[in-house]
Amino acid sequence: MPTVKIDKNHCKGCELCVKACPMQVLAMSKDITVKGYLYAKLVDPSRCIGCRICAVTCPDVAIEVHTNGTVFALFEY
Amino acid sequence: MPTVKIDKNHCKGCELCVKACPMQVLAMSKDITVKGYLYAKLVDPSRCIGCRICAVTCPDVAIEVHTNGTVFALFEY
Amino acid sequence: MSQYEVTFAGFGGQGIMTAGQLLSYAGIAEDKQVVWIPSYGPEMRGGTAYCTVVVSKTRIGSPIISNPRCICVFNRPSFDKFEPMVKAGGLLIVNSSLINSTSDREDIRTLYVPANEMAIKAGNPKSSNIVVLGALIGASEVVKYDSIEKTIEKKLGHKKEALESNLKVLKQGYELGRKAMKKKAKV
Amino acid sequence: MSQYEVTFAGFGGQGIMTAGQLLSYAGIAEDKQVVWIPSYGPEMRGGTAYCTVVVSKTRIGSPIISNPRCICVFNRPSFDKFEPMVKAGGLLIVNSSLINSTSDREDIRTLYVPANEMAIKAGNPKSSNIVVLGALIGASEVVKYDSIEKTIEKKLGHKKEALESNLKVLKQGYELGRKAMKKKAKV
Amino acid sequence: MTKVLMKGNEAIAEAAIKAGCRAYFCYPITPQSEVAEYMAKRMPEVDGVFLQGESEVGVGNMLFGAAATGRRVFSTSSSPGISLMQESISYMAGAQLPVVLVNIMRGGPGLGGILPAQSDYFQSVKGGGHGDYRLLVLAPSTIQEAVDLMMLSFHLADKYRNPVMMIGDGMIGQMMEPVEFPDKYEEPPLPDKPWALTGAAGRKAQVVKSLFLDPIMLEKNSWLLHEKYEQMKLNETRFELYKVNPKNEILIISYGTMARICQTAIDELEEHGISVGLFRPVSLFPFPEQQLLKAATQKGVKAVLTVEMSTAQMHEDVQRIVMGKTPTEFFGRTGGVVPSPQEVIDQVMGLLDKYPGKKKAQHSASKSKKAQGK
Amino acid sequence: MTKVLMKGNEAIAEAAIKAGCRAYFCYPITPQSEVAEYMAKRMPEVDGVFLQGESEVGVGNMLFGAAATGRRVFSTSSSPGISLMQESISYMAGAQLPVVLVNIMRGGPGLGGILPAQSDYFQSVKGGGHGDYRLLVLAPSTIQEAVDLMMLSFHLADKYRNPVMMIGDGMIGQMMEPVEFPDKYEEPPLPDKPWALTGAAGRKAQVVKSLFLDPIMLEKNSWLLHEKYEQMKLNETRFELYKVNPKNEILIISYGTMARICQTAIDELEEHGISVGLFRPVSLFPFPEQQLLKAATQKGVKAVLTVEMSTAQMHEDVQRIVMGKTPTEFFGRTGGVVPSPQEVIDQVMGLLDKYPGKKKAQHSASKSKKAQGK
Amino acid sequence: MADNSKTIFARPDSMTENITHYCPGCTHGIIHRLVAEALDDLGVREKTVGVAPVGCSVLAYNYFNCDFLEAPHGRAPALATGFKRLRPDMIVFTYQGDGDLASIGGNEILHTANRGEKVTTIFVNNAIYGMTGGQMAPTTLPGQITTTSPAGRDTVSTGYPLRISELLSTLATPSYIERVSVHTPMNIVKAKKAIRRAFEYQLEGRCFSLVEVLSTCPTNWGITPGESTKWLDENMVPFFPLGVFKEPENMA
Amino acid sequence: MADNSKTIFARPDSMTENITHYCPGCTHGIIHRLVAEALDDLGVREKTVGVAPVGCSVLAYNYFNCDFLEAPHGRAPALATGFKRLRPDMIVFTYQGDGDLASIGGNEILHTANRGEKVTTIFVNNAIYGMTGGQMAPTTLPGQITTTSPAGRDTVSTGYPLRISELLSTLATPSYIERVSVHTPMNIVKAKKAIRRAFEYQLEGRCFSLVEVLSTCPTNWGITPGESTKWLDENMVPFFPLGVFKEPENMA
Ligand SMILES: Cc1ncc(C[n+]2csc(CCOP(=O)(O)OP(=O)(O)O)c2C)c(N)n1
Ligand SMILES: Cc1ncc(C[n+]2csc(CCOP(=O)(O)OP(=O)(O)O)c2C)c(N)n1
Ligand code: SF4
Ligand code: SF4
Ligand code: SF4
Ligand code: SF4
Ligand code: SF4
Ligand code: SF4
Ligand SMILES: [Mg+2]
Ligand SMILES: [Mg+2]
Repeated sequence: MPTVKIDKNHCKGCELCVKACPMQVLAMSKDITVKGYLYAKLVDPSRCIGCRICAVTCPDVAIEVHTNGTVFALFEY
Repeated sequence: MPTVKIDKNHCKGCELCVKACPMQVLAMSKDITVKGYLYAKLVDPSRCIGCRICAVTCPDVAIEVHTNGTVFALFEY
Repeated sequence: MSQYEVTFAGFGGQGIMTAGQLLSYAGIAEDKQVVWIPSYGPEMRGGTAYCTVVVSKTRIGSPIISNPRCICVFNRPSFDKFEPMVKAGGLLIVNSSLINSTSDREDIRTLYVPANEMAIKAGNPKSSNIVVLGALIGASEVVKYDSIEKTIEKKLGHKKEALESNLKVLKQGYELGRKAMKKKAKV
Repeated sequence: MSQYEVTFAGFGGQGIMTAGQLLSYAGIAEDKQVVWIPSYGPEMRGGTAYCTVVVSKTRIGSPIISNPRCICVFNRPSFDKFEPMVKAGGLLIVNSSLINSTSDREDIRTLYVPANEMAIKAGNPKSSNIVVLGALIGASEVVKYDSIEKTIEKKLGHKKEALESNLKVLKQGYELGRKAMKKKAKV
Repeated sequence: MTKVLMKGNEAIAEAAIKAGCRAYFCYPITPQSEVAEYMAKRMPEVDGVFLQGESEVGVGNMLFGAAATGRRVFSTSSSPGISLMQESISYMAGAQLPVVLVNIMRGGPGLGGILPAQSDYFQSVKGGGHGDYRLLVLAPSTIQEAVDLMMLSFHLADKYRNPVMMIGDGMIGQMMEPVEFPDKYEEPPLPDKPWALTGAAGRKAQVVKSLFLDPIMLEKNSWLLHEKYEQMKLNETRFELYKVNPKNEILIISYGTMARICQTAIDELEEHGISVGLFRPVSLFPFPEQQLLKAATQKGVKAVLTVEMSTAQMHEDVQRIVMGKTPTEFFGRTGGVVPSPQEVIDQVMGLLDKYPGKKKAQHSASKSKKAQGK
Repeated sequence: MTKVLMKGNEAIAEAAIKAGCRAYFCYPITPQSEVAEYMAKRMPEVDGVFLQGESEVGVGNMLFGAAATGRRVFSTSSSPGISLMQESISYMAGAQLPVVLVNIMRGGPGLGGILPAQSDYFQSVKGGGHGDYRLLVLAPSTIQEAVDLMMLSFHLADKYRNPVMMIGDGMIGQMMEPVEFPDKYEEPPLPDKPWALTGAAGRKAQVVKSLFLDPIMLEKNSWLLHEKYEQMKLNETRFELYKVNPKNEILIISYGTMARICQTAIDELEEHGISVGLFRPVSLFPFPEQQLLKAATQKGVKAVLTVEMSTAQMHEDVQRIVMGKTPTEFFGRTGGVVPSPQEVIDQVMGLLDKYPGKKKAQHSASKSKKAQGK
Repeated sequence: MADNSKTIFARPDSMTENITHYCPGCTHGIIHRLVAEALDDLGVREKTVGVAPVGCSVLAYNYFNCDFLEAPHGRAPALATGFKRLRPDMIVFTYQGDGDLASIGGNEILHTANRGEKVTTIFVNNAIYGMTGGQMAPTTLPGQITTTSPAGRDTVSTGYPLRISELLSTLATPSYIERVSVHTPMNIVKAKKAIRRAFEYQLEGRCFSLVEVLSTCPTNWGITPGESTKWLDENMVPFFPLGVFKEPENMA
Repeated sequence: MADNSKTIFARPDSMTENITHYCPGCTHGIIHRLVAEALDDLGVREKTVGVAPVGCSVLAYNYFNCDFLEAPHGRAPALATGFKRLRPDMIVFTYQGDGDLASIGGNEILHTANRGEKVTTIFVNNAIYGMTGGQMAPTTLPGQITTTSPAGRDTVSTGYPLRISELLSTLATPSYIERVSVHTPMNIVKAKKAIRRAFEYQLEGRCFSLVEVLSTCPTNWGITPGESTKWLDENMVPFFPLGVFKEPENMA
């Protein structure tokens, strides 16, 4: 199952990943980071297809994508 | 009859007018100006058709063209 | 009190600069000398922004104040950075809505103001800076209440509702400040 | 003669700079101190070009010489410009092929050399500068005849015919110079 | 005339407009970009020209062209930008054009930082460009003075047909103080500008240039400039004395906002019975030489202390002027670090130790560890 | 080592190559274009880089990039071109890069003329760019010295990781003198260049920069530079004395070819029984301060005369250093006018009139009308 | 995570772990990553030198794991030229904003491209001066409000936006020039390819290469990161069309 | 001459009587005359300011009968911008060589054109640095020998000649751009028309205008004036084709 790991430390809460995820896996937190940002988090991890769109979109390289099985590679990267 | 007047003072002896004149009216002098240049002079004034090609070509505006009759205007200027 | 210095510090967007400027205008209205100086440079990108206001009856020398008499901190990083810098005998005003730390210093006075809560209650969540400003004036009398009230009317008067709530929280802050000072004075 | 200064002046193309450089090399060959300095700047566009050579047994101070001991003029404008600048007691060499003026100065020696004619006669019309150089050395002994001959062999030796004619006119110029000096000496 | 609270950069911009300037060229740079932003709004309101150029090289030369019209023209920048203008500044000085420039200095060299510094003294006062020329250099210490000197700059530029540069550290640009503007800027009469290029109608064609191929003419131009600089020395030295009096033990020399910090230090020292005077040059070129010498050689003065936000630049002028008649000492911070009054106090205390001569039992103003340790 | 007759510009170019420089960037400008033309031919022969840039702004920055490789890099220009390099020079000084520059000075300000001048002293010695930095500045008076100092420049640049500038008036570029080159340029050992950018292989990535957003770091960098300049003052002052001795009535201070002209004047004065010494600084920064002070305060010296081809620039340093202990006087021509020995003689005679003190019956060296008229 | 888990997206080696100083949602960060990925892919990190501009990316050297030079404003191409001429064996790239490259540095980029220096330029066009607080850039769109065009850019008095890719494509000297964008995932993928290709051309010693990347500046545009990508798409892309403008094969 | 004689060619009023410092046969002189004739024709001499460059035409002000500014090398367009912005009622032109305009002054001309300044530029392209003694210019032809390209311009290390008219024609801002030559009488006639038209556009306040004029430098090319016109025709014209590149009507 593909998994996405978001580094709260790097996240600046821009919401681009949330908007980009085709599977609505992500949403913004209610609480803030030390820097004062809301951060992206997984709300429905099971829906993740490992497409990497969120990671590709993140300006702060806060997202890693892992898998141990099939992924839906929507594009070559 | 068209006439050409060459200002020896301005002439630097580049020979461009001599080469340009379609009627071989001009040639270079044998003696030099105070600045040390051979200069252009009329050798066959009667052949001049007042076409102004020499004057147009002269980089030193050393040539004036006058006429009191018809001229062969090879171009509008 | 021939010269008084106040530093306002917090996140961008908390009205830090405005608070300082309002205080400056009030000072001018009282015919005092005034300098307002912002932080700029690397701090700006670092999250905390601050400005300092000097109000004085006489010509102001240094516009840069290492240890102001009063510091108003609006968020946690500012508390950490500025708490040690208050001049001995001076005043630290803490926005207790966002800062749950307290100062250990015994050589200064401290005043905890739940500025965001008070602002929200007054129906103008953006006015936490005015709450603190009121408290500052109540506790320090750096300018007269009247002067700051008039300044706010003049500078923020274009939006009627906002003005009303601003004046309201100003008053509340002021009372808080005055009360606290009286209490301390008793000690 | 611990220091001798020569200015060569004329039109561009008359070999002015080369004459100066050849003299400089000859000076170096004699283990003397040498400076060669050209004119540059507005003069260059004005028609006359000149260079000055200082040859000295001791360290050379000023490279700029207001009144050189010897001036060789190759054309009319140079004559006009430089004739007054020869140092009192000095020497003026005039290329009489192109200059039909003579100097009125009584405090200097003058030498008229039909350099172009001699050069043409020797079959190398471009060698008028060498004629004058020869004359200069004949009349002044600023360097030894030997030194200049060797220099010319070395520097202009790549073209055999040219070299021969150059050496020929050098000699002719030299003799002319020497003779003239002897004559003067008799006076 | 009413008092308004204004940011230095904006006050400078408004003052230029008040002085009749209707042409401003700029390239953005911190910490002076607010001048440009203010002008972008204001110039169209007064039918003036606002133009952001492609670079400071471009801007310096736009200024050059604009000044040739004879109108009042203006630009502002900060340290690296001013370096890029050096060629054009030298040209404008050579061509005798009145232009006004402001340098809101930041820490250097190179990209450095953007915090306040005074390390462009040499560049502005000695001439960062090539050739024999000088700028008339003014250094305000308050926003009101920045306004006043700004207006004066336009006057002096016209009076001497010479570029005038006002320099201030970042604080001058960034801080707000109440300022008053005159309703109408009054200035003494100025000569006409027959040199301005207005078209060769009814007169001969003329040229604005710094080229003199004939060295005699070029030298003439240089001595003519020199003569103007001598005139400036006679007429345009400006300075301020603060608590300079016969009791002074130390004389501080400092300019711009740094001088205000020294002032605070002096006040505190006074409370502790130590008399220190402040000599604040307002014109850096021409430098108030005689006046400084006089203050520095007052009888009781044990040492002269230059305080600058640099590693010692004006100090060289102080040394030249004081000629060793009183010991000259230096204290500076640089790179955007602004010394505190306490640091200045410590320096003064150190000097009183170094140059005793007088009892100083009552001296106890120093609070720093360093000074206490002594 | 054999003597060759060479034009200054070409000798400078060859000396750079001898010193191991294999990268030269330029933009043509009179009177130094021959350096570029020589390099265009020579660099390919030694597998070096020759590149004509689009402008001096470009060239200054190409040099910056090239220096970051750790190799020896070089550029030459003349006054206006040097003005355009001020920003990059300030950056390179801030980033501590060893680069070598030559300024073959011409008359300014502005376009000025192309004849010899020394009016870029301030620019080179005080720093035409922004911020606290200095160039190490050398000034040769002969072509041989130009060659020697040229090679030394590369050494010193590496030794101090600082830009070095050699300045000469147009004569240094244009005249020919016999010169000797060493077969192999020998120099004392130099430290490694771990700061050079060679790729982050087997080490951490590193950066060459002049940016320090934290003012504390920027200040640290500035004091570090300052410390280097103090080291230079200790180790790198260079000067020459000519006929400096206890009999001197006047001491002339002059540098570059101007000093040679003074030398001729001094020789002539000596013939007339007037003893004048010449102090010729070879390093203009660091300036040989103590040595000058010593020479200037010799007992018999009535006045010190600075002679420059400018309207007085080095003279300010002379005044600063001599501190009024001996009267300081100035004589200069500028804009491309080169003073003659006679003019210098006249000046000296004038000073002997102005500062009598000693009999001068035997003095009769002056031939100029002005002096005779007195 | 299970043992047989595979990382299919992670921070490239050529990037450091440092948190950038860029504003939330600023696409400078994406472009940094794409460059770093290209260096990783080609295995050239250890022989690469980047040249940082003056602009928001002035601190780029903090985020890349390769050697860096910090250039004066606009002059990165000149530094790159100087460096590369001495070290043709190394890979040199500049990373520049639109103020830096298209305004003050116009002459340096023009001549660097025209000389055909074997360096790569990443040109980040966000139609504004980010670092100095939102002044007009040569690439600012007609009508766009900035602090120095408070009434919107007026083409009558300041002309039209400068199209650098189009401009440089007219040069006779061979080069590779492409304009891409990073405002959608698909564009990011294309941008990555372009950037890699640019480095490949350099690695082969073939030509100068430049990739213009349309980028957002939410802070100075005054809108959210999400709105910014939309604004870019609707306003910038029409004026700055995406695509390959020049290949070294086709000489102009 | 008879009383009824008519002058059909004479020195234009806008030129002085001064003998130029140009070398024999240098076509700078022709171009000067064409500009002067245009000023005469349009009757604008008295409200015109020329901006001289640094280059052989640095002394242009000695030869024109109108006001002049002498600019730093390459910066004439910036001076022209500054002047014209304050005096839109006047006519402003720059006269620049190829070193001046295309090398050091590349950014000034690019941005002046792109802002659409209402000024006229006469760009004299002689493929070399005349004044400084024949160094390579950005417009020097491949293989052409100059003092700084002693082996001939090598396109591998210095790229191809810069074609300014082509380059500036790609700008979106309206302008008039034409390339002409003065190496034959017929070309001179065409050049005259182009120059007049350029001034007309300015007079109408319509756009920036630039006329690139191919010109000779017999001195630094090392051939006679006659050979020079031939060399220009055979070498320059093929690389720098003549014609109108842009009219204000056609926006790029
Ligand atoms: C010579 C000089 N001029 C001006 C500046 C100020 N400055 C810093 S960054 C910048 C512009 C940045 O804009 P851009 O290049 O578009 O980069 P962005 O911040 O948008 O990424 C300017 C003008 C400077 N540092 N140096
Ligand atoms: C800043 C600066 N750099 C260099 C020069 C030297 N310089 C004078 S003219 C010139 C080039 C002239 O060439 P071009 O512009 O083609 O004009 P041309 O003489 O060929 O007509 C140069 C490099 C200068 N005066 N100023
Ligand atoms: S990998 Fe794809 S599906 Fe999974 S969270 Fe990211 S964008 Fe959504
Ligand atoms: S894109 Fe990155 S920085 Fe933005 S919210 Fe998502 S994880 Fe955070
Ligand atoms: S006018 Fe024509 S025909 Fe007469 S001389 Fe001139 S070119 Fe020859
Ligand atoms: S074209 Fe003019 S300068 Fe040339 S030879 Fe003829 S008259 Fe003389
Ligand atoms: S100011 Fe703009 S370009 Fe700069 S970091 Fe913020 S969003 Fe990015
Ligand atoms: S050098 Fe060339 S361009 Fe200059 S005047 Fe002579 S021929 Fe004309
Ligand atoms: Mg940008
Ligand atoms: Mg040319």
